[in-house]
Formats: sequence, C-alpha cells, structure tokens
Amino acid sequence: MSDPMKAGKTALGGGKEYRTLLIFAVAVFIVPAWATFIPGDVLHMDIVNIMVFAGIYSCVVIGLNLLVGYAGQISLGHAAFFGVGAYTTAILCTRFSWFPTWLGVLAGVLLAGAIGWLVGVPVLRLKGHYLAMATLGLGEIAFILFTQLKWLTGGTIGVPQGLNVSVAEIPSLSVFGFRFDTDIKFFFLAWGIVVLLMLLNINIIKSRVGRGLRALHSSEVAADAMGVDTARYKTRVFVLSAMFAGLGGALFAHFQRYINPESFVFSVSILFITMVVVGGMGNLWGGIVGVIVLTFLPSVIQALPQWIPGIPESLTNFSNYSLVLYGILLILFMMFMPQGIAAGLSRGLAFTQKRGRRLRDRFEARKYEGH
Amino acid sequence: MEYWEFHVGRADRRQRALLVGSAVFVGLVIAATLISKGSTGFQWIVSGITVGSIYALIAMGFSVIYSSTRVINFAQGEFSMLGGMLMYSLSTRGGLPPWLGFIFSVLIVTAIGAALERLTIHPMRDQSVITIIIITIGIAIALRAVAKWIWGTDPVKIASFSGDSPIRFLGAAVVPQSFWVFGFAIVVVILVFLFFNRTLLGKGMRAAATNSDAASLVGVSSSTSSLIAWTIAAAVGAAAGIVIAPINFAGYNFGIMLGLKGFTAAVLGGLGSAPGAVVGGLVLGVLETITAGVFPSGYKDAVAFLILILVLLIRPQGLLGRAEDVKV
Amino acid sequence: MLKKTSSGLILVALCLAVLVAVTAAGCGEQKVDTSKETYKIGAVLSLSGPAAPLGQPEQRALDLLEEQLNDGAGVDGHPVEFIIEDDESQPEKAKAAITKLINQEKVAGVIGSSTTGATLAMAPVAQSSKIPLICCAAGTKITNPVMSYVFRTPPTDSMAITKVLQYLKAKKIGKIAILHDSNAFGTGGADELSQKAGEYDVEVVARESYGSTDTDMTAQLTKIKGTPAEAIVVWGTNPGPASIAKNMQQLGMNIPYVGSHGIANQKFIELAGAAANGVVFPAGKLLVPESIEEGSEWRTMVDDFAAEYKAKYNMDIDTFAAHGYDAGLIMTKAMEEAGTDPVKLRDAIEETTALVGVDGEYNYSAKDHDGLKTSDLIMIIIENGKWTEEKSS
Amino acid sequence: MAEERLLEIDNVTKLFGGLAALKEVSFTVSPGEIKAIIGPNGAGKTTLFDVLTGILRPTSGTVLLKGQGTVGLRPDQITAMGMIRTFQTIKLFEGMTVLENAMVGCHSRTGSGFLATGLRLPASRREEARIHEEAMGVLKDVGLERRALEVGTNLPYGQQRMLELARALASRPEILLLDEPAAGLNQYETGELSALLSRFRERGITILIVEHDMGLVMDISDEVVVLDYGEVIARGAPEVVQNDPKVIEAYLGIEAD
Repeated sequence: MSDPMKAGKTALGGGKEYRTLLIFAVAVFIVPAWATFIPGDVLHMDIVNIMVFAGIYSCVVIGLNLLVGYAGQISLGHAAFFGVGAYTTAILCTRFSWFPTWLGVLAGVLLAGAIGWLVGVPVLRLKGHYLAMATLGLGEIAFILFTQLKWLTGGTIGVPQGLNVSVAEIPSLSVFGFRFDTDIKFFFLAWGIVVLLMLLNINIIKSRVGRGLRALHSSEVAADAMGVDTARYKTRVFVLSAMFAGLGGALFAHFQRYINPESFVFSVSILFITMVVVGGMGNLWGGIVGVIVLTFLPSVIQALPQWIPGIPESLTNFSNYSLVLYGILLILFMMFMPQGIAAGLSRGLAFTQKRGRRLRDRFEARKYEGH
Repeated sequence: MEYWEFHVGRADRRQRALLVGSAVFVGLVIAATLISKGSTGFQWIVSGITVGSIYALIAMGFSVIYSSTRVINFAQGEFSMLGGMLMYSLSTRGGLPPWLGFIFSVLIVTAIGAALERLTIHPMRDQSVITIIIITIGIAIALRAVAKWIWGTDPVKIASFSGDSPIRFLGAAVVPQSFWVFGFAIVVVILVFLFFNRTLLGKGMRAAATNSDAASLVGVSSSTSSLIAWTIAAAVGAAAGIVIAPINFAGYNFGIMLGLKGFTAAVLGGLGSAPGAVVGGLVLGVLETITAGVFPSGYKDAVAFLILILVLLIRPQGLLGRAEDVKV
Repeated sequence: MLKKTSSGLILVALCLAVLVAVTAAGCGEQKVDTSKETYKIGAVLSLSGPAAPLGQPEQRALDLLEEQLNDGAGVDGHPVEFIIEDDESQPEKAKAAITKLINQEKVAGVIGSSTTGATLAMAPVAQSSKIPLICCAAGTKITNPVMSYVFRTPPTDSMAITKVLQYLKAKKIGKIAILHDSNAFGTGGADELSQKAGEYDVEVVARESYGSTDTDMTAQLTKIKGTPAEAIVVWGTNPGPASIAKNMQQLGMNIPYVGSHGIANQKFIELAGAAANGVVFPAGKLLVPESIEEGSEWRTMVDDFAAEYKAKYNMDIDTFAAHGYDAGLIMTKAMEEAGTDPVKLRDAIEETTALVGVDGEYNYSAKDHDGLKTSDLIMIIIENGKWTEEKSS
Repeated sequence: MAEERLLEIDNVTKLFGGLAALKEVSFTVSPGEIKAIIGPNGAGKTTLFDVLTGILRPTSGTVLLKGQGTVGLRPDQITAMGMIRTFQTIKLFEGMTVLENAMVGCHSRTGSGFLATGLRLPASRREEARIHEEAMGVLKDVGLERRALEVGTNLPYGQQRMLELARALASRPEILLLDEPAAGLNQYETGELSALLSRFRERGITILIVEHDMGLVMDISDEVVVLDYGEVIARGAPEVVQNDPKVIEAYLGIEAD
C-alpha cells in the first residue's frame, strides 16, 4: 500500500486473478489423475463424467454471472440459448453428415448470440422482476418451439432419432481430425474451454468494459451520467452471455450425442441462475464454484448412506430423501454464505490465515467487556 | 444493491394511450371470438375465466409477499399443492367433513408458512432479495420432495364441493366448482385489497417494503410485516389449492405449474396489486383458451407468453401495477 | 447472527433426522450369502422426476425378483444383484448412469430406462460398449431400426396403436379426432396414429394437443366438437386424459373415448370418476387376468406375480411392474445360458423364444427385438369403475 | 465577453402527471462562469439537472449545449459532449475502489469494447494505461491519490463527495453540474471545496451549481438563479438576489410552513 501508483497498476492488470486462473487450470487438469485413485464404489459416482457436465454448465454460468452478477440484469431463460446452441450444431451435423462439427459449434454460438441480440434489444428495457418474467417467457417460447417444430428439431423425440437422418447419433466433436469421443478427452476439451472463457471473463471484468458493467449494476442512473451507454452495454453483455450459453449447449450436444427438449426446460434455467447465486453473484469464481457444488451435490447426497457404517446395501435408493436434503442444503448455503460459496470460501481462507489472531484478540476483549 | 430495482415509471400520456389501446384490443379479440365462433367462442371465454381464476388465486399469494417484502416466493405454488394434498388426506381419505378438512389443511399450511418464514427468511432479512429468492427455491424443492415422500407420485382427486353436473347457459357448459373458484378469487381479492389499503397494519406493511422508517412510525416492523405476509400468503395459497383441486386434481409436483402460471399472472397484472393479480390471472386464462382454440393447440402457451412479453414492453409495470418513482 | 445460527441448526437437525429415518428404515434386511460369484445386473430407472410413477413399480418388481432368485436357486447357482440407478427422468442422467454401471460396476447387462427419451440416450452407449440393454420404455424408435444390443419388454406404442386402429375398424368408426399430450409419448403416438390410420380406413379429421400440466381442455374439445369426428382418441398419461374425460362430460360430448395404454391404471378411474365409464383403451392382458386362459402358464405367471407383489408391497400390480419384472426375467434367464460374458449374453437374449413373462410370451429374433405381439394386447372398457375386456374387437 | 453561450435553457417545462416541476425555465450559462441555482426544497432544482443531463425528457422547451440541442439525447451522449453532473445523494459505484470509480469517469472519452478488452488487444492495453494515469491525475487534484485502492464507499463522507467530483472531472468536462456538493460537509471541508471549485474555474471549467450553503454560493458564484415552484423568480449577482424580496418570501414561506 506504500505506493498506490504502483500497486494500482498491478491490481489493474488483474495479476492476482491471472495467478488464480493458472492454479485453477493446473488443479482442474489433474482431476482425472486423482479421480482414478478414488475407487468408484466409495464415491458411488463417475467423477470424470460429472465433471464434463460441470464444465459444460460452467460455460453457461460464467456468462450468466457476467450478466447477473456484474451487469445486474436477470435472465430466467438461459436454457433457451443453451438449447439453441445444442440444436444448431446437432441439426447441422446430423442432417449433413459432411458438416464439420467444429463449424457446427461455431454456428451454434453465433446463432445463440444473434437471437440474444434480437430479443435482448427490446426486452432489456425491462427491469427486475419484469425482466425476469420476460426472459422466463422467452425460455418457455423457445422450449415450445423445440417441441413443436418437428421438421426442424425432431420434436419430442429429439435429434437424431426424430429426424429422418441416417446417423444414429450426433457425431462426436472432432477438430483437425482429432475426435473427442471419450469422457476423458471431452473433459480436457470442456475444461480447456472453461479456462479460456475465464481468461476472457477476467480480461473484461478488469477493464473499461467491466467497470462500465459494474457501474451499471450499482446505479444505472449514475453510470448513464458518467457516460456509460447503459442500453448498449446491457445488450452486449446479454449477447455475450447468450453466446457462452450457446457454446455450452453445442458442447452438450456433442458430448451427449442425443438431445431432446427435456434438457432445455424452465427448471434448467432456474438451475443456472441458482448456480450463479449459490456460487457467488459478481464473484469471478462464483459461477464455477456454484456449478461444481450443485452438479456434485445430488451425487454426494446419493452416496451418503454408503458412508454410514453398517447401512444395508438395499438402501442405495435414496431418491425421495435426497431431494429433501438438497433443498435444505440449498437453503443452508444461502443462509450461511449469502454472498455465495466462492466469497464464503475466500473469506474463510482469509479468516483462518490472517484474522485468526485478530479474532482471538477481539474475543478476549469481549470477555473483559462482559465482566 | 439495486439488483431487483423496480421500474422508474414515466407513465405519460403515450403510455396511457397504449394501455387504453391494448384494452380495446383485448375487447376486440373477445368480441371477434364471440362473433366468429358463437357459442364455441363463448365456451372458450367461460373456460378461460375458470382457468384464469385459478391463476389469479395463486397470483394473489405472490402479490401479498411481494407488496410487503419485494420477494418473489417461488414456493407459493407448493403451498397450494400442500393444501390440496392435505385436504385429500384429511377429508377424502381421513373422512373428516370437508369444511373441517378445509380448516385443518389451511391451518397446517399456514403454520408451515409461518414457521418457514421464521426459520429461513427472517434470519436473512438484511440480505439481498435475490438471496432470499434462491432460499424460496430451496424451500420449494424441499416441500415438493417431502410431499412426494408422503403421498407418492400419483395425482389425487378431491370431490367437488357441489357436484359435477354441468350448468349450461348460452351454449356454454360450466362445472359448479368453477363458480366456487371464481367466487373465492373475488372474495380473496377484496379481503386482500381491503387489508392492504384500508387497515393500518396493511398500509404499514406496504410501507415496510419501501421504507422501514415510515413503517415503524405506524408500529409495523419489517420483520413482523414479513411474518404476516408469509402467513397470509400460505393461507391464501393453501385455500386456493383446496378450492381448485376438484378441477385441477392435486399432486406432489403440481406446485411448479401453479407457481409458474401464478407468477406470470401476477406480473401481467402488476406485481403487488391485488386487483392486478385477478385481472392478470383472468387475462392470462382467457388468452390461453382462446389461443388454444384459434391456433394449433401446441402453440397456445407460446402465444400466451408472447402476448405477455408484448404487454410488458408496452407497459413495463404490468396492467394495473403502479409505476413507482424512484427518486434519482 | 445468533438467530441465524439457531435456525440453521434446526435445519441441520432436520437433515440428520432425515438421515436417521432412512437408516432406521433400512435396518433388518439381510442377504443370502453364497460362495459363488454374484451376478451383477445394472438397472437405470426413473425413480424420481415426472416418470417416477413408471420407474418405481419397475424397481419394486426387480427387488422382488432379486429376492425370489436369491431365496431360491439364484441364477445357475449364483446370487444375483440388481444395481439400480435413478435417472431422474432425464436423458443426460440416464446416459451418465449407464456409463457408470458399465465402466465402474462392470455389469454384464443393463435394464432400463423407463422413458423413451432416457432410453434413446442410453442405447448408443450400450451398443458401443457391447453390453445388452433391455428397456422398459415403449417408444417405437427404440427398436426401429434394430440395434443389436437393445431389446425391450413392454408392448410397443406401435402395437397399442395398431390395436386401437383394429378396434376402430371393427367398430366401423371411420372418422376420428386425436387429442394428445404434447410430450414425447403423446406426440409420438399421435404421429403414428395419423400415419397408420389410412391402412384401417380411418380418417383423422382433427388433431389437437394439450400441455402435460394443463387443467382445462375445453377449448380443444369444442374445436373437435365442430368436426365430424365419430370418436376421440386421447393419447397421454395421467392426469390429462382424466381431465379430458371430465371436460367431455361437462360439454355433453357423447362420442366414444378411446384412450392409450397410458391410462391403463386405477388412477385414471379414480381421477376421472364417473366420467371414466365407457372409456376404452388397449392394454396387456395382465390387467384383466380373466382374459387369459385359465390354467395356462401365462395365467399362473400373472396370478403368482400379483400375489407375491401384493404380499411384499401391499399393492396391486400394474403394467410397469410387469415390464420391469419381465426385463429382469429375460436377462436372468439368458444369464443361466450364457453367464456374464456380455456378447454371449446378448446372443442368448436374442435367442429367447417362448419365454412366458407377465406381459406375455417373448420371442426375440435378429429382426425383432420387441418380443411381444399386438395379439398380446386386449381392449379394455371401463364399466362402473371396473375393467372388463371389450371383446368385440 | 462576447455573447457566447455554452449552455442555453429555453422555456423548459416538465410536468409530472398534472404537476409542473419546471415552468418555462430559461437562462443561459457563459463559458468560464460559475452560476448557482438556489431555491427552497422541491423547487425543481434536481429536476432541472435531470432534464439537462438527459435523465428526464422535458415536456416542452429546448436545451442547447454548445449550440447543439440535447433534448432526446441519451445521458451518455450528453456526457460525451462535455457536460457532466454529480448527485445530491452520493452515487459512488459499489464494490469499486476509489481509483476504479475515477476510471469510470474516463468512459466517455475512451472506446475499447468487449472484443478489444476481452482479448486484451494492444490498443486496449494502451488505453487502460492512459485511463489509469488520468484517473490518478484527477485523484491527485482532489487529494485522494493516497486512498486510490480503498473501496470508494468506505471513505469518510467528505472524501466521498470529493471522489464524486474527481469522477466527474475525469471526463474532462467543459461544464460541470454540481448538485449540492457541500451537503453534509463540515466548515473546513466546505472551504476546501470552495478553493477547489475556484481552481477548476481557473482551468476554464464552467460550473452550474445547486447549493443550499449560502456562504459557499455567495463566495464563488458569478450569478445566481432562484427557482421556486419550478419557476425562475429572480436572477442576478449574488448580493442583488440576496436582497430580493421575492426570494426572501419564498424562503420564509417555506420556513413558516
């Protein structure tokens, strides 16, 4: 703190964030390594497979956090963009077997962005609950279109079975001849993309644009007055988040290799927004933390009974109780970490590291005050 | 944080003209339906009013909590679900006389609502609205799971209050329960409206949502206000669930649909306005049935949502919502 | 802060209570121990989510079968274990579950899932891993075209549709209106009905749909009322068809109501009440055991299964329990022949002939992975709240 | 000075429902001048600022900035034309450091978008460096450079006011609209503010100020405009206005209320 000029510069460059990203990248990529050391029946889950889904959802949630957490605009319809990305590449790559899959993904991203722009321009004039309602409505409309436009989407049966195409599955993603056709390969692809998106995210947040977004979140009027074109920023960030969601969706399609409208229902939009809030709105790492926690939580709860010694094996079916626990845990997370788990974690870390002593002092002091 | 900040209204002449215009438009749609389809069109509108009354009742619960705490309670549909399921257990299965079953079901759900408020919402009163909204999502998930645990996954049926033989007039047929639902919606809206606009407590609660200092002047703390709001919303929700169950059936997962449609109706009518909830519900219901009749029925919800979005774009605070002027 | 902590503690206590309840509920069950290696069979079922009413009886049936086998001679002397996973009625969960069962649990074969969507997501995994899959879902697309490792137990939607069309033809009903749920089951059924109607001299004069959670279908029905339809065919699962029956009564529509096998359950009668009377639908014979020849192997099978299911769960059997039971039966019978080598197991399943299950007699072949035939179905009419066979078909 | 006008307000009326918050308000501001707007609470001063900066659209009337009409333009466009404001209730950006707050002020003069910043293109990095330098510069002007890395909303009240000023200054405005900048400041801080405003004037920044602190108004302003119930009831040099009976009545009337 001695020289704010200098200190300011490093903080500006986001040095700390880039370091964290590096550590994160390294940590993520050794997950498959340690996952193999944990026997499957202990955790009762396929960690790599779940992590792939977490990576895919992270793409969506990072973008949504930019929109909700930084720019302060709600969306309860992001499953629609997720779906647009998924359907675009799925339809292109199954209808035209020669269609390069990476181009399909790109098309999905761009179409999601274009639709985001088309709906964002009018709808973002709304605020708060009304914006929430409008985006929710858009999500529902998208879902109905996925279901009803049978000639395009294969209706409720989905892609590819619902279409009259010769392929039995959506082809796996291949880039320059390299096929991402196993869980582990896809894991590296998905998380590689997540790291890149995070880099993009940090760059934006730590720059002129990021400051504009945060200003807009804090007070639209003041941001306007300071020369931030708030309407344009809102549209742009909406489009960006739609593109992130489209990317997630496109990856989803090529990983799942079969899609139907059920994966893009209203509750998925709610899940996305819940991930943002549980992880930490406006926290750089909040999105990813929220995704990982909420993706693993059901599996962890499912596996719980097995960790209780002496529990009969017949009790692997835990589905009724597990949702009760899931709901209660969701409430508890919000009660004890209202700023999100990411903020809670970093605060907890700082707490143990630096403030342990101060807390002890304060505690001592309070003891004396009490007397 | 102005995360869920409400709209800075600039209700000027242009908007009022648009409102009148859209009212005329709705009138024209109804008239056109009646003229072109005759008694069939009339049946659609009558059915729409039944469905709309159901939405209106759920919307009322949203409205009550919103007007005193600014929170959207995503567990509102679950209150109705619980009301219906309890009624099934107590009366249909348990043999209690219906009126007693009604009272007990409502009382139990009201107690649950109040307890949930004290347990999960009250401790969080200083937190941002979105945090509390996520908590209500958690509540909804947990309640749904408990209901599934207790009652299983099959929907259940509750007997109509006064028989099933339809009443016919002007070529349309209505089941008697529809009158119960419609009448109940009207009674509830009047009670809620009077409470919030004519009683000191109600006015204080509304004030508590925007300005806790003003509210404490009339002796209502935002904490009491929140408790009362949740209690009322749970009671209204449960009673609604019971009244609509003979038409609707009841099932552990019915709260999702009810909540979604109720929220939509509440926003359409203008959040926080009790008459708005009824108008929003009825408009949504009639819209749905007419579009189901006119368009390929698979698209009916899409058309309804599209119209909803258009309404919001023209009138961002809902049909009867008051534009709240946020001082710069 | 203290307040928050204490409320939090109450919630935590609730969590613990749930866990303890679960643990307590599970006590007192024991497994037979044999020296032979346990045969592991995977199952992916929809135990939660919208399709839970399908998955849960299937799970109960498999548990019952496991108990029966292990109390008896097992499979070729081996104890057997069904490892059941919940797909929450979601395709992606189903795919993850089957991947896990194959890669981690090393199961020899998999049963499931309950819905067509989830099964379509699982089928390619089974096919590429060369693990036989026997599903309990009825969607025509699953076995058409045939994938060598994918089989099914329930009568297909196609069979039900054929049955309905045969019935309409027999009844000389030439014009129908279709009203279907907008979900996969309803849409798929309606598509196939419209496609095949011509072969049976039936004309579809109206086609309408409704949302699974809709409560009022009068708008669609009044539209249909204005058409020359002589019967209405409703394709959907509860509670929609019950609402339609009630709405028809409300509107005074008297044309025949032909349902799908989706309403082949007591729930429909309970929900629709008096409006259920006169409704006709296709279903497996097991629902009306009297329709099966007395003393036949099939009849014994149905009666025994119903009795044991009732004894264990105090519930009546339904078609889903039958699908699950039969899937387990076919899989374990094939294992007796082939052991746990998946490729041999697949061959053994495909060679299954004249195996009597609860749903009917299974005959698989390289071209036919459905096993059952349209003639295994009957039309049932609801009279005074009871099922009876509608013989005139 | 020649008849040069930086800001011309001509017949501006703003109705809310049936109520007139501003009634045919007209006056002009010349380059380099400090003009004060005074008037009792509810006289329409903040509404006037909202109209000038594009937050509200006037019911009728025109506003010319450097000869160009601003009615109908967005607030950010008006800011980019060289007119910027501060707020009566401090509106610092939450969660941002003092420095970042000031950096937002540079927004209207910079242009990197999502793509450029997201990919950290060289042009965007150069621009960031420039923004940083300029923001530090304005912080130095108001004496906040040592607190650059603290969170803005954590500063003491007086310094928050200064930061708002710095943030506005970072846009290099030609005309600065200050809405009660001395509200809540103690005497010492007010003195500093006064000195600061005089320095701004020396740099050629025109100032339009709404203020209740008469001492400050008398001290720095060249001319005073008095608003009451949305109407201009007096204007002129501070001493003249001070003794205008209409003005005294307006203020007394409020006090007697």
